[in-house]
Amino acid sequence: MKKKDIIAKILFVITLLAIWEFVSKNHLLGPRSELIFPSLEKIMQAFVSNFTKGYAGISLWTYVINSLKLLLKGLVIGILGAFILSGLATLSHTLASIFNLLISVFDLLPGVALLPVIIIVLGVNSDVIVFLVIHSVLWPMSRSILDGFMAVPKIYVEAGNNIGLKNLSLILGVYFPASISYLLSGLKVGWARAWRGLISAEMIFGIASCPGIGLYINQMRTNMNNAEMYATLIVIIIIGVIVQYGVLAPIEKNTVKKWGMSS
Amino acid sequence: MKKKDIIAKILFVITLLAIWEFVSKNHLLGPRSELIFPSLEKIMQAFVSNFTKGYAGISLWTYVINSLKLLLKGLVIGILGAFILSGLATLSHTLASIFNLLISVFDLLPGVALLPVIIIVLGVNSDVIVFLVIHSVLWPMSRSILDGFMAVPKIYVEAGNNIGLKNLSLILGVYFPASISYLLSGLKVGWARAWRGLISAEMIFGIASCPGIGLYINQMRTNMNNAEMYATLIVIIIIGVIVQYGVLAPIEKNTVKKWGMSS
Amino acid sequence: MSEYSLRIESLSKAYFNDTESSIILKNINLSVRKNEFLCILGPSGCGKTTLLRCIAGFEEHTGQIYVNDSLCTVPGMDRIMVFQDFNQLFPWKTVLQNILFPLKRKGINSTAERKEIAREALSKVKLSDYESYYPHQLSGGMKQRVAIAKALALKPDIILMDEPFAALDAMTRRELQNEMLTISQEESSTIIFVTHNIQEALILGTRNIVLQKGGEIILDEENSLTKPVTPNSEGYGAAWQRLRDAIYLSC
Amino acid sequence: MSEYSLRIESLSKAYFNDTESSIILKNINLSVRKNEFLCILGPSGCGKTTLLRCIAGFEEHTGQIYVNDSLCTVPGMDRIMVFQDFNQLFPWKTVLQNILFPLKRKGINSTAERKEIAREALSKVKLSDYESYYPHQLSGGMKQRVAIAKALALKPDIILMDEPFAALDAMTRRELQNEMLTISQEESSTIIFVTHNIQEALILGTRNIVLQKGGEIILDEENSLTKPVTPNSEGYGAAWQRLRDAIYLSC
Amino acid sequence: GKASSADTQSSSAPMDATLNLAYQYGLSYAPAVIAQQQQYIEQIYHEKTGGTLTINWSQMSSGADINTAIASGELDGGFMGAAPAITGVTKGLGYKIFTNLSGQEHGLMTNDSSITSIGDLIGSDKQIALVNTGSIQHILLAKALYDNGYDAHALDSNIVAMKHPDGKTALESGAVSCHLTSSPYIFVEKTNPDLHELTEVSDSYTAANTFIVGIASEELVNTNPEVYSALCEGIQQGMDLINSDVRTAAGITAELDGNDPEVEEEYLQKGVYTAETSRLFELATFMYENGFLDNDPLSYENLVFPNVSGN
Ligand SMILES: Nc1ncnc2c1ncn2[C@@H]1O[C@H](COP(=O)(O)OP(=O)(O)OP(=O)(O)O)[C@@H](O)[C@H]1O
Ligand SMILES: Nc1ncnc2c1ncn2[C@@H]1O[C@H](COP(=O)(O)OP(=O)(O)OP(=O)(O)O)[C@@H](O)[C@H]1O
Ligand SMILES: [Mg+2]
Ligand SMILES: [Mg+2]
Repeated sequence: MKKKDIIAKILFVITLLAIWEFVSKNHLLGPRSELIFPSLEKIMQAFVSNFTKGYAGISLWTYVINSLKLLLKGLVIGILGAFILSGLATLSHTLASIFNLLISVFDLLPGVALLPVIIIVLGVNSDVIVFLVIHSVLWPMSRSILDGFMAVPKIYVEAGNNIGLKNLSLILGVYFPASISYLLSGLKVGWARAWRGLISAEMIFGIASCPGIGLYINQMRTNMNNAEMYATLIVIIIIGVIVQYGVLAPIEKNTVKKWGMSS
Repeated sequence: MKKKDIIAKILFVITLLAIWEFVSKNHLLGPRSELIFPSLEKIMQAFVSNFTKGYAGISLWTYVINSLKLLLKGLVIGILGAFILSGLATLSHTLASIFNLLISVFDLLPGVALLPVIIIVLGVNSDVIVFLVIHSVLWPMSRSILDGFMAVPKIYVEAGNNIGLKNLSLILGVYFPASISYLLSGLKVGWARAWRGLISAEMIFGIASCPGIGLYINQMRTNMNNAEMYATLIVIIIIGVIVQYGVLAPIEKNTVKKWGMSS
Repeated sequence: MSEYSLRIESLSKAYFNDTESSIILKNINLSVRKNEFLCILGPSGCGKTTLLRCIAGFEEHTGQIYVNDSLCTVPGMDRIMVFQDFNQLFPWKTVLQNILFPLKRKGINSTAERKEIAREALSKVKLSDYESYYPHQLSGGMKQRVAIAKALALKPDIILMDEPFAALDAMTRRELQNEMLTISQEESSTIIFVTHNIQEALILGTRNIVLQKGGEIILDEENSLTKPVTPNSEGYGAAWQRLRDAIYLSC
Repeated sequence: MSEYSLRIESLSKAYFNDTESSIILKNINLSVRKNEFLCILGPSGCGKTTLLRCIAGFEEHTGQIYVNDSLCTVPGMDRIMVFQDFNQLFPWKTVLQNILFPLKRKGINSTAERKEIAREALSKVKLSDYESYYPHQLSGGMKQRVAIAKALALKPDIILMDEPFAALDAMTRRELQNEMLTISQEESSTIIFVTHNIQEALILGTRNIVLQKGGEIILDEENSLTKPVTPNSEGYGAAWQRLRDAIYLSC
Repeated sequence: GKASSADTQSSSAPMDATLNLAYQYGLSYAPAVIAQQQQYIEQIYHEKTGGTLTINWSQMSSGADINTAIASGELDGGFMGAAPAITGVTKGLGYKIFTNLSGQEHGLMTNDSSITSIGDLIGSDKQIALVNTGSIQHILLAKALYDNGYDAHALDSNIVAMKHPDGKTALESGAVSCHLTSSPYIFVEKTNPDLHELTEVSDSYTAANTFIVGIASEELVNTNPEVYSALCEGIQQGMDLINSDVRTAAGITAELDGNDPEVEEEYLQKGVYTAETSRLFELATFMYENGFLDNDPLSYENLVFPNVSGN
């Protein structure tokens, strides 16, 4: 069963790549389409050159490391913030309804429109990017947690109350584990949000002394180095897949699956 | 109880506004901070002038309408797509695992990096914006639906199987209503994603024949009309609040709340 | 067609955990005749629910299960299950809708007809006043009664009932027992009925089996008491004692 | 301190739906002495669970509930509830952890001591072999037994039990009945016990009440049968008949 | 689907054509905006051929997006900074420059009174805000460094990339020390008494030099010379209006740029709007030699269509 799935996944990826290569090799989308659909070979070469040559004499590694640091910082703060706010929301109906309003409003605001305010408050440094990552993660993550907490079956909350759980102990002892499948779902969304938030933040706001992957992509875009840009996306994908199958899936297996809370 | 919540929300909003005004009036963030923190009065004037004067002789109304059209189009396609894909995923374990991979990968890709491919396939027109909105909505929405489907208590699926529900009828008859609180949560996230996706898409890509709210914000930013920009954000917020409390909350009340599936 | 509505051949079922596997049902062979009322007794955790779930088609297993002589691997409307769990009703449907919906699935296209059938079933379980309630507004016993009404309304070939009356008071229980007796006499349904109540088994069953821990059938006997059975029926005491001894032995 | 561990004064409870309100409990007055074993009987849907939930502190209501003379409005560890629902165990904890966790909350700080208490309770409900199982791997009756073990291990002032033995086979039920009798004799716990089984009420209760549909207490009598009670005990038949009549009347 | 690019094959109205163009934000694009608003190109085309020309204008926020759209054949031309245009031509995207559009003032402003020349910045941790690494502003910084005898990349690690308005905010709030910006932000910043200019940048490349150019695909030039010449002439007409009647021109663009007409007029007068390029090839060569460009531009003729004059 599991082996079948892995084979299916590999076949699927190969099919996608084959389609790409077919479009590229046959110039299906216009005579100059190899600029936009470079062949897989070119992308692989670009992949290597990203790491050996890099941009401005700096290997892509450095960009990736810089970005991952900011990403993690934003992600952790965003997740913790979401937990704290959602936790507070369980304490009172009024807090919950204010918090709901807060999410509904702030989640709509494009980060770029907040930039002037952020720059004035935080100055010009990597905190701005961290802030924008937090802004991308905090609201959808809070939404998942809050909705997860709301959907916790009443009987678990009552069983918790019954053995004296209140406030923090109730959140940690009941709300948290009982809504774990929401939390994991939120974590997956939050993780993707963080990446996209990071890259767009680094695109509108690049610090040359701490250059990130978004700046790199922007650079490759500016220079029309599409092969290098796709190769950079592949790096993002690889990191994403590692996190998905190396971190999130095992967590899932050891919680929701093990506890019979998910099929 | 409900009245108390409304009062609390209003007080909360007034507090936020008062802080803004205080910072603005007292130049707390530097002598020129009134450019970044225009007074509420200025923002209200800008709000009015957005609709009366507008930009390029066109009232903000037109921009909003144009954007809403694209937004709805992207949102509807994104949501339907998410349902179809998640529905397919319930049919087989292999499909589900492929689809999971797909989401994990595509949700990480910044829309701007896909632009070359999108432009070559769709051309330079408003479809590109719709596509970017779909790209913002589809993956997180699919994630919510898929995880919601996975978390449907086994007994409902079995009870459904027992009365002959299969495939589509099982999805519509069981998975869909049983995971409604996930779906609503996903809808809220998707709605916010769609807005932010739309605005950033319109910022990188404005169609003169169909100018949208993102173009408007970009223009106000470029022209350093911060009061007008904030006033535009207020329009977005108002639309968001109307949808949240006029559409999503009633749905919630008539489903999860009514059915005792949420506290 | 054979005389059996259900034939189970060398059915075994094990659950696999990380490290160990536990065998729940071991080589069960059981043939149930049409219109038979089979009661299953046995200690808590011996596998009664698991057996019902295998028959209903919810569990993977080894061995074969034939319903009306055709091999059965997936769930179907010919075998309607009343689960042991209180939360088997769809929370998004009212009491009435919970019964109407399967009737529609069954192919009864006239709304009026469906409503009539559903209301009749509800009145049998004495819940006519609650048809517009949602499941979360019902008591435990009321939820079970709705599930029973649903099964009765559907008139399947085989009704699988997992301790359906456990949460009911003596009077309601008695009334529903009578209802079941009527159905088993008037309709052609085969009924497989799990209960912990020996008296109930004797009153209802035309055949009683006792499952033992480890998953084997330790006793399988026709119930020869003439209906209606009361504690004063001839042979009641002896039959009661046989079942009780088998259960005690099986733990 | 008074002699009552529980005093309920003019308790009423109604549920409000969109349009109508339904009154479930109507002006209940009830005082339960320390160490009393109070059995509550009544037809399905009459409000037994609701009454227990009010005592446990889960429901808003009018009227006052005093536990050991102090007004009680929120849940607390002095009143441990065994719910009617099978899904009351935390699915993210094993059987053993489900019992250990509340013990820790109760303030028993030694891990060894907690384990000893929990294992003893598990052996009383005959689930020693299942301590590392997760709830979803248990049968219905086994889940209920874990919940019972949890309540017993905690030794609260008041144990609220909502049809705890409904899903158990005759033998296990008998054993746990004996266990409850021992506890009520040896410990100082007050036990409030909902059951549909008249015999069980007579065997266990020191006092039995019958709740009628509409939420009033229709019968409230001391159980004067000498323990251990068997169907052959003096006065058994009369007491049985009184309870049965009250229940039949109350529907 | 694809917009039919300069499609004249249509049988019913042989002279009807479509043109897809893109431009960016700001008054550097004034001639194109005027041509758009006044429909110069359409009119000229109609006068010459009697056919109808339909132009689809898009407003994009970076030259990179315009490059992409041209490479995929979805745009026939557009207007962008000289730097991305040079990149595009040398990358072989299939277009060349068909006109110079404007030259604008650039300047490096600082809020730090201890700094008097760009040399003071080298080796410090003072931050310089500019639009993007690899942008024309970055290249101008490098060029100013180079012209003053420093390493062209000496200040690369001091750069923080952000849009002009954000850079202005950052500079005025003290979040960065310097801002290298262009019109009209440079005009506004110059009026701020707390700021002063480091003149090396504006000295090394002035408003007279090529800043924004118009580009057109080779396909357009080859297959549709009438449309191409209407495009050239229409843009020329836009520039002519600014140069001959700046008040009317300002009246057209003021609102689009969010300025009062008087202010707009003043700003327009500070720009140089001419079809002739200036120091374009020098800029390209500098870019190539200092690692801003992968491919050698080779010659001026390689960058522009034959009808373009200048250097
Ligand atoms: N997922 C599982 N993994 C491991 N063991 C399981 C699993 N599900 C059920 N079991 C075991 O199967 C056995 C039989 O369970 P089943 O529910 O069939 O019992 P039952 O006879 O219906 O008991 P009861 O009368 O208490 O309802 C139990 O011992 C239980 O622990
Ligand atoms: N949320 C609710 N809204 C409306 N009515 C409700 C709600 N919850 C419970 N009820 C009603 O309260 C009544 C009593 O329910 P309760 O669960 O207390 O009954 P019970 O005596 O425990 O019955 P059983 O023996 O079947 O468990 C029922 O008629 C039920 O319909
Ligand atoms: Mg069972
Ligand atoms: Mg009850």
